Amino acid sequence: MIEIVTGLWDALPPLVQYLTVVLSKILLVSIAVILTVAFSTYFERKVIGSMQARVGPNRVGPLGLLQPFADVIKLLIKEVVVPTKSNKFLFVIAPLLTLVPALAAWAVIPMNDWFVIADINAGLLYVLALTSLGVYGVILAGWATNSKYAFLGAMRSAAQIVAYEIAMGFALVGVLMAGGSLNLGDIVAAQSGGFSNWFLIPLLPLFLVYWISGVAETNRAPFDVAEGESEIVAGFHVEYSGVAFALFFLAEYANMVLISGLTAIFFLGGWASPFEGIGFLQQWGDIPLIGWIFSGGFPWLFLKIAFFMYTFFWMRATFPRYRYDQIMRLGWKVFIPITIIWIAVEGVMAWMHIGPWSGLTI
Amino acid sequence: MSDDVVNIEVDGKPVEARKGQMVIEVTDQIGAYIPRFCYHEKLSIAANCRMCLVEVEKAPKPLPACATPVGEGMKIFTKSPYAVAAQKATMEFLLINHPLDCPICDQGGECELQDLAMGYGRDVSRYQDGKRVVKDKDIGPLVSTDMTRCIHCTRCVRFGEEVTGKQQLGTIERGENMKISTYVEQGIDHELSANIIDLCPVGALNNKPYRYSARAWEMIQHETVSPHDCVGSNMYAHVLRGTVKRVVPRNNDDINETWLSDRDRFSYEGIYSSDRLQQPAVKENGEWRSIDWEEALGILADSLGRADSEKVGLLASPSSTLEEAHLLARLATHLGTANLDHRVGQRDFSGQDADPVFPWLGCSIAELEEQDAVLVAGSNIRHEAPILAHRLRKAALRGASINFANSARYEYFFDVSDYADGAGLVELLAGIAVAAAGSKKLPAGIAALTEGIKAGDAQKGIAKSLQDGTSSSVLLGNIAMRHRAFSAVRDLAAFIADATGAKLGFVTAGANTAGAHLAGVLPHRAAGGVAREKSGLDASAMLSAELDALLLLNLEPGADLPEIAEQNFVAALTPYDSASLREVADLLLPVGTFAETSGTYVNVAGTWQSFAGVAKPVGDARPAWKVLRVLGNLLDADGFEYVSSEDVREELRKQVGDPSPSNEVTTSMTHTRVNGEDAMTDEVDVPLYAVDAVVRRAAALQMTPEAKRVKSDTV
Amino acid sequence: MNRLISYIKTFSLWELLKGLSVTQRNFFRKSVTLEYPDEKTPQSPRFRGLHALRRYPNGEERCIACKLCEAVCPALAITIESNVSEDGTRRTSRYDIDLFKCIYCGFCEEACPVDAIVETRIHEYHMEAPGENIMTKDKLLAVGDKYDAMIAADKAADAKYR
Amino acid sequence: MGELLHIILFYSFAAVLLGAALGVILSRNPVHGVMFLVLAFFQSAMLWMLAEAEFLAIVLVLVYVGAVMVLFLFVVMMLDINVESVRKGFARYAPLGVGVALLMAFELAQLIWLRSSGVVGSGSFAETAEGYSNTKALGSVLYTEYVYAFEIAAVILLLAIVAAITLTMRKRPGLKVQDIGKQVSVRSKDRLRVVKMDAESKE
Repeated sequence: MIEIVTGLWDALPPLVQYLTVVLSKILLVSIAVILTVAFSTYFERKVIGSMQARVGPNRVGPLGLLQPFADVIKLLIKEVVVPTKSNKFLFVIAPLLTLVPALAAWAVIPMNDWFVIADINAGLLYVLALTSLGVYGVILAGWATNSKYAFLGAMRSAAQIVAYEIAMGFALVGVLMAGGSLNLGDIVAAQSGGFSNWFLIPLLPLFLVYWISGVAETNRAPFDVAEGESEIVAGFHVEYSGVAFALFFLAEYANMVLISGLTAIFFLGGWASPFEGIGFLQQWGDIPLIGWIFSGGFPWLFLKIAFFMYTFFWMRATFPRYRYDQIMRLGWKVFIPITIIWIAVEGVMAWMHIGPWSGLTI
Repeated sequence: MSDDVVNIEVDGKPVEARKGQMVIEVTDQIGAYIPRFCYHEKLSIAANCRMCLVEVEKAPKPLPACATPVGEGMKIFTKSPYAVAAQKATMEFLLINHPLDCPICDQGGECELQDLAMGYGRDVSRYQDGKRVVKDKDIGPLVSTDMTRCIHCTRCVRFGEEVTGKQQLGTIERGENMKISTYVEQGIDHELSANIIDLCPVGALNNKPYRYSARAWEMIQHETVSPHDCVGSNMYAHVLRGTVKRVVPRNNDDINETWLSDRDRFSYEGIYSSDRLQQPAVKENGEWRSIDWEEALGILADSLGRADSEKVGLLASPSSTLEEAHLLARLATHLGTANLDHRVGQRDFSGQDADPVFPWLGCSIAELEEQDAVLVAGSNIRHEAPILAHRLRKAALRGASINFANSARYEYFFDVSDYADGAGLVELLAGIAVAAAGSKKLPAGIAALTEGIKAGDAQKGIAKSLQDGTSSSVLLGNIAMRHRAFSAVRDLAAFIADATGAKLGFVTAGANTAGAHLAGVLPHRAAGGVAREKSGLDASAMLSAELDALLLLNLEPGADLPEIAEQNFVAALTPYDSASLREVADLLLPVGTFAETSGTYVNVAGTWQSFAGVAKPVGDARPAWKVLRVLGNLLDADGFEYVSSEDVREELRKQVGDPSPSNEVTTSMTHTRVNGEDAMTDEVDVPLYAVDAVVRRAAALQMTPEAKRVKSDTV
Repeated sequence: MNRLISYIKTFSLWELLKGLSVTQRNFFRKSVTLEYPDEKTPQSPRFRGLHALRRYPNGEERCIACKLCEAVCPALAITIESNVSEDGTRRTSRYDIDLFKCIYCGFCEEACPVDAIVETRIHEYHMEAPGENIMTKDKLLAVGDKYDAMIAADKAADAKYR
Repeated sequence: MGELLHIILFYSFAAVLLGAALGVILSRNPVHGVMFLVLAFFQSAMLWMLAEAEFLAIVLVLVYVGAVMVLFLFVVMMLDINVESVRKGFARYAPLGVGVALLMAFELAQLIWLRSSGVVGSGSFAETAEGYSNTKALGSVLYTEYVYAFEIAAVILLLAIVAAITLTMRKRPGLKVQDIGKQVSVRSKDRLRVVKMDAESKE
C-alpha cells in the first residue's frame, strides 16, 4: 500500500511534486494561523473577562469553546454593506490588502529546526517588508469608505504604523547584528544553548522597544487610537460589516500572532528550550511525548507565542488608551533614540570583542 | 393735601390712601397680599371668614382688613408674627370641618383654600372629633354642590342679593350647624347664576357639566369671545387635548366685568353634541351620500358658477364671524349678485335704506350703567343680552329710572320706573312719542301713526324721565327688530330719542350683526355702508324666491329660519346635521363652531374682538372662512389668497376704516296706520336657550328651569 | 536621589508593571458575574417594575382619577381621562401608561393619595406587537388582580420605612 | 523546464508591470494612480527577484512601497485633487511627453541593438555558488570599496533630515507643553502644603 503511494508520488513530475509540497505546507500553516486567530478571540474575551471579574463567553458549547465558530458563522451570513458614495473597488479590496501581508509573512517563520515554508536568506527583511504593507489596507479602507470618521482613523493608524515601523526596524538591526544573519532559522540557531543565550538578556531594551512597537503596529490597546470608539466611532473599518469586517478582524489577530511569533524568534530563542545547555537534562530529550520540554521544538514556540498573546490581552485589560500626540512622541522621541543608542553600544561592544557579540564576524 | 387723603403705614412703608377705603383695598393696590375668602371686590363686605386679620398698632385685637376703614396714622402689619398667628388660627378653624378630598375635588389646583392652606395651614390637624357633614342640594343642572366643603364665606349669598337681585341661596341655622341652602328646595334660576362657581373659594359650588372631567392644571387656557349675544363677553376656554372642557369669564371692565352669562359659559357643550356633521354629504336622487371635501367643494363651486347671477342667494347667520362675512360679500361680488343678507329674523325691510351704517348701542357698554334714564323698547333684554341687563340693573340701583315698553311683561329684579305694556309695540311707542312731543307737532313721517293715540300714565312717565335725565337712552331690542313694522318702530324710537334728548341704541341679535353690516352682508349696502347700485333680495325675499342656488352659512331651517320655498339647489355650511337641514339642503359641508375657528366679532358697541381657534375641529369640519376661501379659489375669484384669518380681517379693516358709530336715522318715509301688523301675539321673542344652533344643543342649558318652562309652554 | 529613583522607575516601566500586577491579581479572583436566566439578584420590595392598578378588598377600584400621577409623571407617560361614574363618584374612563415613555421613577406611586397605582416587582415582560406598550386600564387592573398578594406583601414590608 | 517557467514568469510580470505603468498615467483617480504605481513597484521587485537580486527586491518593497508610497498616498488623499482641472493641460504638455517617450524608446532600442551586436556584456547572468548571499556581497562592497561614498551619502541624508526639521519647526511662544515625566513623578507634598495655624483668638 505504502509502496503504491510512494510510487505514484515518484511518478509525478518534479515541478508538480514541488508545488504539492509547498502548497500543502502553506495550507497547513494558514489553517493553523486561522485557527489560532479564532481561538485568540475566545481567549481574549476569557482573559479580559477574568481580569474584570467576569466570566466571558460560556454559552456556545462547553465553556463557550464554540464561540469563535458562532462568531464566524454570524459574520459570514451578514450582509456586506457598501456605502453609497464609497469607492466600491477599493472598499472591497482593502480588507484583502490587510490580510494578505499578515498571512504571507508566515512564509519565512521557522516552526522548528526543519519546518519552514521558504527558507530564504533575507527572511528578516522580508518580514519587515510585508509588515510595512499592512498599512495600505488601512489607508485604503479609510479613504474608500468616504466617511470622515473612517478617514481620520486611517490617517491616525497609518501615521502610527509608519512611525513605529522605524523603531521596529532599528530594533531588528540589533537582532541581526547579534545573530549575524538575516535568515530567521539562523537567528534562532544563534540563540541555542539555553536561556542565557537568548537575545532577551543582552538586547533587553531592544526587546522592549520591539514588543511595544509591535503592539502599536497592530493597533492594539493601549495604542488603538485608530479605532478610538469614543471619538471616531470605530476608525477605518466603521462602515465594514459581515465578511469584509471579518477579514479585518482576522488580519488584526493574524498580525498579533505574527508579532508574538517574531518576538519569540528574535528574542526568546524561537522553538529552543530554556533547559538546553543544562547537561543532565539533555539526555531526557529522547523521552517520548515530553522529550520536547528539554530538547526544544514547535511546542516551545507555541508556548512562547501563547505567552505573548496573553500579554497582548493583559495589556489591553490594564492600560487606558494613549493620547495620540503621546503615541507619536513615544515612537519618534523615545523608541528611535533608544534603539539607535543600543545599536551603537552593540557595535562598540562587538568591535571591542565584549559580550555575546564577540564572535561576530564581518 | 386734601382732606380725602389719609397717610397710613403698611408693613413699615408709608402709603397714601383715600378716606373711607378699607385696609384690604389699600394693600391690594400696593401689592401687599392679605389672605381672604369672603372679601370680593364686586360684592359687599361681610367680614365673616376672618382670614384677613391683620395687626394694627394700638388695636387691642387683630382686625379684619376687609372691614376696617383706614384712618390717619394707622400702622398696619400684614405679615407680622401676630398677624400671621391670627391668620393661621383662622385657617386651623376653617380646616376643622373642611374635608380632605382635594384629589376628587374639581376645585383642586385652583382652590383658594388649598392655596392658603399651603401658606397658613398645619401639616397635621389637632382636631380629633368627628367632622361635620352637610347634605348636598340639587340646585339645578349647572351648579354641582358639595356642601360639606363650604366655609361659609357667603359670597354666593351676596351675589344673589346684590348682583342678580334674585336671592335664591341663603344661610340657614346658626353656628356649628350653619349651612348655605336654598330656602325652598329648588334649582337656582337666573341667567347669571353660574357665576357663583367662580365666586366660591372652595369646591362647594362647582361646574356641573364639567364635573370630574379634567383638572385645573392640565388644561390650556385660550382667550375667546362669546358668540351668543351682541355683547361679545370675554372669556377663556379651558382646553384639554384639543377639547373644550369648560369656559370661564375673562375680566374686562369695559364689557362683562368678571361675570359671564350661563349661556356663554355652558354653550360649549353644544360643540360636542352628537348632532355634529362629521363629513361633507350630498343628496343624490333623494339619497344622502358622504363625500370628501374636494368633491363637495367641487359640487358647490360648480352649482354657484353655473347659476344665473340674479338667481344666487347667500344667507349668513348674524353670529358668523367678520371674516366669514367679508369673504361671503366678496364671493357675492364675484358672482355678480346682491342677494346677500344676514338679518334672518327681520321681517320688515321697507326702511332699510335709512338704517345706520351699523346698529350701535348708542354708548359704550360701561356707560350704560351711568345713564340716568333708559327706555328699553321691544326687548326681553335679560334674555337677549344678560350682561346689558345686569348693567341696567346696576344703573337702577344707582337710582336711574329704567323704563320698559313691551307688549309682554318680563320680570326684573329691581325697581322698574315705568312699564308700558298691554298693546302692540307701535302703539306703545306712539303714546310715548305723543307724550314726548307734548305740544309740539309730530313730524309728517310718523304723524299718521300717532293719530288718535293718547299717552297713558306710564308713557308720560317714561317721556318725562327721558327728558329729565342728563344722559338717557332709548334701546330697541330684538323683539322690535323682528317686528312686522320695524321701520315704524325705529322711526318712532328715533323721534322719541330726538324729542327727549336721549340717545338711540340697538340691542341686536347674534354676536356679529354689527360686523356683518360693516362687511356688507346686506342686499342694499356693500362693505363700509356704501350703498349698492342695485339692491338684491333681502333675507325673507330670498327664502320665498325661486333661486338656482342658495348658500346657507351657520343657519338651521326651522329654528333660525322660517320655511324655505322649494329651491333648485341649497348648500349649507353648518356645524350640525339635522333633519330639517337634510330636508331642505342638497349639500352639507361641516364647518367649525366658534371654538374651532379663528375670527372676529364686532360687538354692539363697535369693538372689534378677534380670537383664535381653541379646539380641534370635530370630524372633518373646517373653519368656515377657509371653506369660503377655497371656494373663492375654485371659482377663480381674484385675491382669495389669504393665508390667515388676520389677512382677511386686515383687508376689511382697510376698506371700512374706522366708521364712527352713529345711529342717526334719516328717513323720508311716511308711515300709515299699521295696526293690522302691530299684533301682540305676532311678536317674536326667541327663548334664552334657543338663540343659535350651539346653544340649542348644549345639554345642561336645555335642562335648566328656564329652558323647561319654554318647552312646557310650546308643548 | 529622588530623581535617580524616578529615572529608574521610568526605564524599568515600574508604573506599568504595577498596573499589570493589579489586573493579574484580579485574573485569579473569582468572577462576580451573575448568570441571569439561571441566577437572579435579590429584589427589594421597593423594586419599580411593571405598573398595576389596585382595588379595595371589596373589589372597588382605588383610583379616583385625581390625575396627580399624570401631573407628576416626568416622562408624560400617563394619560388619564376622567368622568362621573354610574354611582356618581369620580372615576377614570381611560388610564394609559406608555411603557416606552415610562422611566420607572416611581413618582406616580408616591403621588397617589389612595395607593391605587403601584409599581410591582415584575420586570421580565415584553411586547410583541406595536401598541402593546400601552398599558390600558384593563391591563393594569388585571396585573393588580393577579399579583395582589405580592403587591400587598411588598407594601406591608415597606410600610414602616415610608 | 525551469527555464520555461522562468520565461513565463518574466513575461507575465513584465506585462503586468507595463499595464500598471500605463495605469499610473491613465487612471482618472489619483488614488488609483498611486495604487498602480505600487503595483508597478511590486512587479519590478519580482523581476529583480527573478534576477536573484533578492536584497534589492525586498528593499525596493520595504522602502518604496512600505514608506515612500504610503506618504504619497497620504498627500494625494489629503489634497483631494480635482482630476478634471489637472487634466486640462494634457494637450499642451502632450508633445513634450511624446518627445521624452520617443527619446526613451530610442535609448532602449539602442541598448537592445548594442546587446545583440555583442558590443557590451553578455545576455545571461552568471550562475552563483551555493550559499551565496547577495546581501552579504552588497554589504561587503558597500563597506569596503565604496565606504566613503556610502558614508557621505548617509551624512548628506542626515543633513537633509536635520534641515527639513529645522525649516518646518516653529517655536510658538507661550505654548504650554506637558512634561509627562514630571506629572508621573509628582508627589502629594509637592502640590499641597499643610500649614499649621493657631485657632482664632478673641483678642
